[in-house]
Amino acid sequence: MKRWTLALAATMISAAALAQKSASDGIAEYRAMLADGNPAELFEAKGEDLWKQKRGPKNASLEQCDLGKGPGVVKGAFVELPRHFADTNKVQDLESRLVTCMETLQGFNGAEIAKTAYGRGEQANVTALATWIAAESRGLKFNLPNSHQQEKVMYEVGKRLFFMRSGTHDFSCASCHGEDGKRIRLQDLPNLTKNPGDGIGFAAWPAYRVSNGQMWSMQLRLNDCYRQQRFPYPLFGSDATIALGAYMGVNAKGAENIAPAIKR
Amino acid sequence: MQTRRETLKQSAVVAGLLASAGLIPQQAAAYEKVAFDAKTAADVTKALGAGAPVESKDVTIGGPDIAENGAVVPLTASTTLAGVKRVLILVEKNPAAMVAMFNVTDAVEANFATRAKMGQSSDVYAVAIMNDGKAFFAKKEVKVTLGGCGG
Amino acid sequence: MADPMRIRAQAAGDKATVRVLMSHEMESGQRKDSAGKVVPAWFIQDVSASLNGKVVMTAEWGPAVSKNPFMQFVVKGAKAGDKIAVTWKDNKGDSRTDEATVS
Amino acid sequence: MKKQTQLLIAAGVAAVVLVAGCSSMPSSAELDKLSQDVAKASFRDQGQAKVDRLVLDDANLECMKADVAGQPIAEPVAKAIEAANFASIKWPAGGQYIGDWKEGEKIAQSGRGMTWTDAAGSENGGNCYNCHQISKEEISFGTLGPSLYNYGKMRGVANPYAPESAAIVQYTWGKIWNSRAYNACSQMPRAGHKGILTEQQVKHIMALLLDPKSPVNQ
Repeated sequence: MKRWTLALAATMISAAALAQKSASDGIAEYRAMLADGNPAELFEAKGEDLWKQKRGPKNASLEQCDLGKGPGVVKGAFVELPRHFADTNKVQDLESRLVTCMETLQGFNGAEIAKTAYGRGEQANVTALATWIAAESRGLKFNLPNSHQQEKVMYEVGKRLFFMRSGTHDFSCASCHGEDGKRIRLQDLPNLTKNPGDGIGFAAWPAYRVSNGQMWSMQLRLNDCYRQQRFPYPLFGSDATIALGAYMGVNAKGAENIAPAIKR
Repeated sequence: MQTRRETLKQSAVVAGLLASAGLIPQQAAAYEKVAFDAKTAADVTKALGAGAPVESKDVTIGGPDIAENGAVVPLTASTTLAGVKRVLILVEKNPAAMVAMFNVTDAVEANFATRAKMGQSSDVYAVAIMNDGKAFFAKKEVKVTLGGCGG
Repeated sequence: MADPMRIRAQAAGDKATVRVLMSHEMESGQRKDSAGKVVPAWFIQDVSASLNGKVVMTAEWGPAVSKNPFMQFVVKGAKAGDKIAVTWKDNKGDSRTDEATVS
Repeated sequence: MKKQTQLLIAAGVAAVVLVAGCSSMPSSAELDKLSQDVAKASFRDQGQAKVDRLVLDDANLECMKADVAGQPIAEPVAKAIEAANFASIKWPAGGQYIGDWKEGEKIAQSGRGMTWTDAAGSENGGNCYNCHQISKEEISFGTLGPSLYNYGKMRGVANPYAPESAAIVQYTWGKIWNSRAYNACSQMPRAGHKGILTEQQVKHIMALLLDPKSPVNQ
C-alpha cells in the first residue's frame, strides 16, 4: 500500500499545493486582522479585578496566593506551571492551584468549584483569573522546573496518556499532535511531542475562541480534545489533565508565551 | 493606563453626563428598525430615506478573502467622499443585510471597523449615504470555510 | 451589570484611533437552544462616543455584530490626555459607559 | 472523588519509591501501571461516553507502548494484531460493495457522532475530510491521511463491479471497516469494527472512492 500512496501523493502535489496556498494565505490574513482587538482582554481585566477583590466566605483577596514563585508573585508564574507545591504535596497546574488558593485564602469550596460547569459561577472566575495570570507572563519563555520527583513522574505519566489510544475512534492526543505540518480540515495542528514554537500549543492557552465567543482555559481545551477523541469526561483538575499539562509544558521549554491568544 | 476601578468610578459619572445631555433616550427612539430588517442593500438605503446605491471607487470595503469562522468576520468601511452622513456595513446573504450603521460627524473620519457574523459565503458591502440622499457602495466577496472536526 | 469595556485610544498626528471591546452576548435571535426553542435576540442597539464630553459619533447595530463586539473609529483633533467615553445600550435596556484617556 | 484522584500520584510515587528505593525514578512498567490508574481516576461517564471506553484492546495497548518508546512496533506483534483485526472484518452480503457516492460525500463531510454531546443512537459521520483530501471541490480538508482524490481512477477502477477490480474493492472495504487489518498501528478509526459506520454507510463511502461517476474520480 505504501507505493500506492506515494504515487498518488506525487501526482497530486502540484495542483493541491496551489489551491491550498491561497487558502492558507487567506486564513493567515484573517487571523492577523483579528489579532488586534482580542476579546480575551475583557477577561484579562476581569481576572485582575478578581485577584485584588476581597471575596468569598473569608472576604479575602488572592493577593497572597503562591503560584510557585512565592506569595503574591504573578509575573513569570504561568511559564513554570504545572509544578510541585509543598503545601499540597501535589503537582498542580494554574487552574487547580487557583482553586487551592480560593479554598485556603477565600474559603470557597474547591470541590464545588471543580464540579461547576465551565463558564459558570466560580469556574468562570477561575478562567478569568487564569487569563490575567497568563497575560502577566506574556513574552516570557516556558521553563517548567521538572526537578521534583513528582514532577518527573507526572511528565512520564503525561507522556503515556498522550499516546493512549482509546475511545470508539482509537484516537490518542498523538493522533493529531504527534507530527509536524499536519492539519485537521484547514486547522494547523501543533506537534506537541516537542517544542512546537513560540506561541503555539501550550504557549497559546488560555485563548479566546472565535467560534463560540468563549474564553477557554487549558483545562477546557483538554476537555474538548477528549470530547472529540470520544473519550469519557475528564474531571476538572484531574491528575490526567495535569500530567498532560506537565508533558506539554516541559516539551514547550523555550517557547515564548503569547497567551491569552485568539483562536478559531 | 487606567485601572478598572477608575473606569468603574467614572462610568457612572459619564453615564450621567450623557443622559443629562439627552443622548441616550434620543438614540433609543431613533433606532432604524425597518432598515435593520431589510434583506437587500437597496431596501436598506430606501428605508433610510436615501436613493438606490451606486458603485463607487471612493468607497472602500475591507475584509478577509477567506474567514476561518463565520462567527467573527472583521470588516471595515470607509469613504473619501465629502458630505457623508452615514456609513453602513452590510452582509448580503445574512437573514437581515445590515450589520451596523455609523453616523458621521465632522469630528470623526468616515472610516469604521467592526466584526460581523456571517452564516455563509457572501458579498459584503460598505455603503456611504450622503447628506443629499445619494448612496454609494463598494463590495467584496468573503468566503466562509467550514470549521474543523464538524463539531 | 455588564462587565466593563476595554477602550484604547492612541493619538498620532492630529487624530486618535479608538479601539473598543465590549462584553456582550449579541444573541442573534436565529439560534435554537437544545430544546429547539429560538433564543430571543439580545444585542447592543445603540453606541455613542464622545471626546471630552462632546458627542463625536453615534452608531446603530443589528444582531449580526459578533459576540463581544469590537469597534474602531478615528477621532479628529484628539490629543494625548483627552477623554474618550463610549456608551452602549442593548435592546433590553441595559447600558454601560466607560472612559479612557488618549495616550 | 477529586481528593481521591489527587492523592493518587502522591500515593503512586510513594509506593513505587518504596519498591524501587529512595529518589530513583519508577520503572517504565510501573509508570505504565500508574498511568492506567491515573486514567481510571481522572474520567467519569458523560452522556454516551462511558468510562469503559478507557479499556485498551491489544492493538491499542501495544501501539501505545511502541509510541511511548518511540520505536516501531515489533514485527511479530504487528502481524498478530493485523491478523486478528483482519479476521474481524465483516464483508458485505452478496458481494454488494458499492452504494451511492452522493450519500458517501455527506458521510465523509460529517464529523459528528459518539462524543458525549451527541445523542446516543444519532447517525454518525465518517470524519473523512478531517484527515483526507477527497473531492477536489472541498478545499477544507485535513492532511493527517493521504489524499484520496482520484482514488479509484488512479487504481484503474473503470468498473467497480468488474472482476479485475475485485482486489482493490475488497482492500478498500477492509481498510474502511478495520484499518488495523493492514497496518497494526494505523491512526485511522476502525469505522466498521467499532460500530462508527453501518454497513450501508460504508457502501456509500466505497462509492465515493470507487464509483467512476463520483467527483473523486473526475
